[in-house]
Amino acid sequence: MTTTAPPDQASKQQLLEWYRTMRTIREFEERLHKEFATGEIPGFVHLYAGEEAIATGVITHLRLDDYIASTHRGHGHAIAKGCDVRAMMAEIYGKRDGLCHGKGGSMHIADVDKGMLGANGIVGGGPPMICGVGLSAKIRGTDQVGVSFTGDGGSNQGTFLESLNLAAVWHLPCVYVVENNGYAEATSVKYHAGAGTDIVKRADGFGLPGVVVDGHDFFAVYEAAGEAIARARSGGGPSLLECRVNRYYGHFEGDQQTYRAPGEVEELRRTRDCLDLFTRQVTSAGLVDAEELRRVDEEVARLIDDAVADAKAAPDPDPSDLLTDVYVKY
Amino acid sequence: MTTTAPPDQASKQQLLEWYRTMRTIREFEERLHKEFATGEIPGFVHLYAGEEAIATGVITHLRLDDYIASTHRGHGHAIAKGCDVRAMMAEIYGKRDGLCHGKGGSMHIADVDKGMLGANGIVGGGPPMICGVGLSAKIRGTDQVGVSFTGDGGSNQGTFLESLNLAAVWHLPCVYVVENNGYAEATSVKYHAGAGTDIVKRADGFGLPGVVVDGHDFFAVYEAAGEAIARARSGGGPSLLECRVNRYYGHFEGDQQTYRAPGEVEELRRTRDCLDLFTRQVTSAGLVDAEELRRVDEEVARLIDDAVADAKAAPDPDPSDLLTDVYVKY
Amino acid sequence: MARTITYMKAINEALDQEMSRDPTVVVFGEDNVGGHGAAGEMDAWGGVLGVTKGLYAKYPDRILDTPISESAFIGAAVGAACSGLRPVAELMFVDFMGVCFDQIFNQGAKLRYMFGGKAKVPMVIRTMWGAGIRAASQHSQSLYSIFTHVPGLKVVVPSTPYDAKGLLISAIRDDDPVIFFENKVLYTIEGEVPEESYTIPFGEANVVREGDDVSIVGVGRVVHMAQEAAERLAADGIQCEIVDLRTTSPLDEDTIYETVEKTGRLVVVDEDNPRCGMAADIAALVAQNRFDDLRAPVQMVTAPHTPPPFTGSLEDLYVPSADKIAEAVRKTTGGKVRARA
Amino acid sequence: MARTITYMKAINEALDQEMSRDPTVVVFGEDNVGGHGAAGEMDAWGGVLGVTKGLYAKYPDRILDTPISESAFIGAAVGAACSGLRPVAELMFVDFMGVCFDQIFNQGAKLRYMFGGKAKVPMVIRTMWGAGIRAASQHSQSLYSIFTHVPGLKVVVPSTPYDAKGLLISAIRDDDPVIFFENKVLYTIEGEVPEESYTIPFGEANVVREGDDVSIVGVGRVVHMAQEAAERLAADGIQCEIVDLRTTSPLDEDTIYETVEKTGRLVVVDEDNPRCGMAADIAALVAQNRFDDLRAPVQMVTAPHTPPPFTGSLEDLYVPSADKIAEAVRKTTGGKVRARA
Ligand SMILES: Cc1ncc(C[n+]2csc(CCOP(=O)(O)OP(=O)(O)O)c2C)c(N)n1
Ligand SMILES: Cc1ncc(C[n+]2csc(CCOP(=O)(O)OP(=O)(O)O)c2C)c(N)n1
Ligand SMILES: [Mg+2]
Ligand SMILES: [Mg+2]
Repeated sequence: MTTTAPPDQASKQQLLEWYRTMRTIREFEERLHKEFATGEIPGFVHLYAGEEAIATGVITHLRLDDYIASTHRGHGHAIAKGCDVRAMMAEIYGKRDGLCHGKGGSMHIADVDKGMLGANGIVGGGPPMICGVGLSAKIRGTDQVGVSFTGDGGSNQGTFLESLNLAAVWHLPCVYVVENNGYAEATSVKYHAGAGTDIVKRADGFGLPGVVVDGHDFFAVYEAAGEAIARARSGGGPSLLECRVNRYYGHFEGDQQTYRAPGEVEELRRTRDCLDLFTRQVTSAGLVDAEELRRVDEEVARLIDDAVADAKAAPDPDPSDLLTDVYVKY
Repeated sequence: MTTTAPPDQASKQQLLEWYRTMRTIREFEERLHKEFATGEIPGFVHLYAGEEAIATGVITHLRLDDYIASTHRGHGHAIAKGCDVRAMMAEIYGKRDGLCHGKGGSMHIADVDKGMLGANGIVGGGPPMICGVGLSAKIRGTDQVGVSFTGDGGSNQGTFLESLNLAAVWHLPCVYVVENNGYAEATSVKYHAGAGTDIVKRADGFGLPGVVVDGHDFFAVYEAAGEAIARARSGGGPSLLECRVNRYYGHFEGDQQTYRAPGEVEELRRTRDCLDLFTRQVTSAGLVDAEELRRVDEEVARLIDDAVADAKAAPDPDPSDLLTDVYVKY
Repeated sequence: MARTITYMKAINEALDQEMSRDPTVVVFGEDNVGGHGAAGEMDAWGGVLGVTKGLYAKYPDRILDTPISESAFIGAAVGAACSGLRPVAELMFVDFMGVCFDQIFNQGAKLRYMFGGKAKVPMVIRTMWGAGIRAASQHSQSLYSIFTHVPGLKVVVPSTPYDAKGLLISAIRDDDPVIFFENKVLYTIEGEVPEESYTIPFGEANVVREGDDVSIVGVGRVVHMAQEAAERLAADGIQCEIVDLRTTSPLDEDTIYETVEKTGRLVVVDEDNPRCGMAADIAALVAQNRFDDLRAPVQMVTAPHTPPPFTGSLEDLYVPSADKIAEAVRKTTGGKVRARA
Repeated sequence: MARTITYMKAINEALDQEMSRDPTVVVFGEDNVGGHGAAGEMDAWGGVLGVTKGLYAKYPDRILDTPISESAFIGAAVGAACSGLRPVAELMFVDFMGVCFDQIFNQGAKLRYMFGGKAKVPMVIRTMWGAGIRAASQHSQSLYSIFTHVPGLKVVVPSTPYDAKGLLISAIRDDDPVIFFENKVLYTIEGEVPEESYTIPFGEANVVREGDDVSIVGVGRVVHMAQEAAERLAADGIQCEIVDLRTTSPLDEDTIYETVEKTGRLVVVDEDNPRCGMAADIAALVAQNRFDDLRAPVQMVTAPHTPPPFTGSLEDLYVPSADKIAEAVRKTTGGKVRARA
């Protein structure tokens, strides 16, 4: 299949940064998959491995003061938005030094100061909040943008559909990204979406422009997201961006995935991997050489090693933390 | 504008029945408008006057064992589905002989035995229930059909949008009628619907066939609804039918309607009245003569007079009724 | 300078004064303006009963109308509150909470805790509650008990024009999510209200009548019924003390305990349904924490375990009344009495 | 013939037996089957934790998977129940009620009353509740207090495999809407369960332990904690009577009053949050209706007024425990005691 070429204006440093972000997400998730198997990680963990090009290609267009609302599968979005990787790991381990002091965990990983309004335990929980972010920018007269991430399954939740309409009615600076990875838990999008796999069609019913891109192709996502976010930032209103992608692991850790064809994932990893594709594109075009990428891989591996080691060593929250931060004042 | 001709196979008796239903609804509503002004009618009352061709043209295709779910503006749907007009009037007056023994009122007028699952105080409350009706027919292997009515404003409620998708996914024998009367309370559909006035566009996003018809033209509604309901009954799945129409009175009784242009309603009554149009069509085609229609008018007027007189004379519910019928058994 | 205005006007004035004081205060809901996209007048409604009327003329950019999409716009209030605004969203009738409760109880109420204190959600949801206008089962509920149950929310239930204005201004300035309950029957009552803006702190009950014999505790409309009952009982020599909680979360437990210590007898009045409701909440706290001060069984006067009925004759039986309150008070004084500890 | 099976298996068996007995029983929810439209196996999940596993092979047409559209499919249960089916819909986690509560509390619960008795809504909503698996704030709540508050709903909270099967069969045969709460921590506990189908009536509490000194009342997981506490206290000579309510609506007030008449001391244990919760509900009823039998202040042991925290060390502090229950029991016996009336 045809892929999108790197933009001419992209500097080598920029290319390496994108690669580093995708690699960091991949390494973070691959490592969590291993660690989860040891039973040391509490709760539900949903891995983003395979979908890195979306979070990276979209969020690279955002500023620190822009906001995103994520899903239960939120590690990738958080890393791309600049959340501290060590604090994220400590949070997933439920430790005091965690990004949320151990009170949120993987499903609520967040850092509002970084513009990350949180992973969400409720499918469809994020899109309405992004309408609020857009409203805030509009009322305060800033050019901030809000980006919501929703899965193919989440696109059946009324909260998501209502948000598309409200964003259109209020002409908000928002982008609704649909990460269509083909499954909602153990159910295929071919079953759960009335119009088949074309989630993008729903945008038209609410007057939003919508496009579909290959979510494995970083530069395709980068280009389409760039247009949508620029449009929103310049007062052009909301739009929908559907990214077709695949997840490498189960719905959550522990999912045996018997609903997938034997070898389905292996095949995808071999033929549709966003990091491989990115590597081929930038090296064959002579923009970066493999050696430089390998150095990034090593740095990222060390970072994740340290993050895991620190997380395991970190102390639990203090018992008194149970009762704090329910209210600002009560 | 072009109008649809009466179907060839329609007998005179049939034409008179349709006329009688529309006239009964009109008379019922016009009379309620007068009586409400006297202060004798409790609660919120939303009148259907002007929209009669929709309820009549759609529901005439239904059997006693088919189901409808209505809206806050439900008198017309109830009358068309065969609810007892006197009991309806008594209900709206809050009397013991009322259709719901005075416990429901205008906003909850219902008769499940007649397949009327109720007006609804919640915008978007009905469509999900109609998915259930369709599921029930499918599981029990009957050819029953469920029809949901929703307003233009209600088409922004997530419950309605989710229902379209669920009906498509389960391939249910359901029809979703959108009564687009241009307003949600005091707000125009031009403002509250992201894609402008084309609610029908939303059907496509969920894989439902959708059509738009002139809701003042009984025969246009009759024809389109006939196709949609026949499709559903024969296993062809769900569809959406948008009817463009106008309401003659305020959102509810008491609404001064200052949001409408001066003379807007008078103009509509003069040029877009469904009863006038129906009369012109059937008389000019020589299918019914004006005299016969006038006789129906008189009979209907008497019926409504009696209904109002009986309702006023009827006793209040017994105080003990306050605590009954919360459960079948508790 | 105080003058006499309605409960509705007091709310409108609070919104007006806070919008003029703070440019980050934004108001939205269904037809809070009215007339958008239509050929007639703008601000045609100013809210379904006119509470927000006139704000559009002064703040055309900061009062917005919404589609009938409560999940989206209540959620928008949460997102806006996290990103620099102080939104005041209107849930027209609290009975509609069922279509948007997730954004209120799982998002707005929990973000701060889940994020380890790293979020602030200064939003207000104004909503209409209560029976009395024959609006039937889906437009007449109380439901504040459900919101009071939810950690992370603050719940305000004013009973007078004075309280409505002061508590709404406090709600808008508060940094936590506040559900502001406006009683539809009280909209038209009048009372003394200062023109200038003022705040009433949360968690401070108002002792609206002092008395030594029996304590009556409640919120909202029933406070007025309690006063009527107290007048009558006074004629029979029974002196009631009436505590208007003003906010159910936070709850002013101290004032409740003080009045029970004083009278030894408690009647809790609540327009909400009885199971897991406010009446039970107060009665239970006293049974646990001031048991030895109680000289008679606690009495609860609430709506029955049924939906609100439509017709007037039944609806009037549904809500508490001065008669029912007086009867409950007499029960506590007639009941077995033991000497004070 | 009884044998030992898990709470999860007991629920699966109840569904299986009712589906085979009654062709109008239909089961649906998200991934109750799993595998639809995919290239791999069908019945790949049988529910997120496998509760409905195996039903698809036996009843392929009567167990359906749904899109993630709770309002639509819970509402579909209401409509189906009004038109000839006995639907058993699954709300995966009760924490998700916020996106579909309207169909439950305004539609399903109220239709019969609003329609003057002319509707019957025989639906069951199965849902998972409770803390204990580090699922954090939006997957660990109890919330049965909110459903108990709603007139028109019946609320079932089984604590054992035996009760789970018998109560679920009763729920499916019941003609009113029933919310069936399945505790996620109890899924794996085992107990004696008859193979043949049987029913357990609603509104009949189970006295799981007899004792003269203190009454402990609760539902669900805390019943097991109460038993552990009672064992320890017995060693110290304090005999506890434990009442498992089984259903919170209808509520077996008689059994609660009988045990309080017998012991004069009450500890109410509740995993739900404290404000307007079940613990308060029971404590208040006793304070009003058995005040003179009480020999000490009622004690309530509940979760705190906070969302459930994620990490294990905090979550373990969040829920009630045998220790907290034992401490509360000691408070009631240590408390000021007056001679029985
Ligand atoms: C309101 C709600 N319903 C159901 C769930 C359970 N659930 C969590 S993730 C998920 C599937 C989501 O699928 P999709 O949106 O495609 O995201 P993906 O997991 O594929 O990234 C479901 C059903 C939930 N968390 N919230
Ligand atoms: C969930 C919910 N939100 C808001 C309302 C208040 N309300 C009642 S009718 C109505 C407007 C409905 O407009 P539309 O759907 O176009 O129906 P119409 O009145 O025009 O027939 C609104 C906002 C409600 N009853 N329920
Ligand atoms: Mg997916
Ligand atoms: Mg309309």
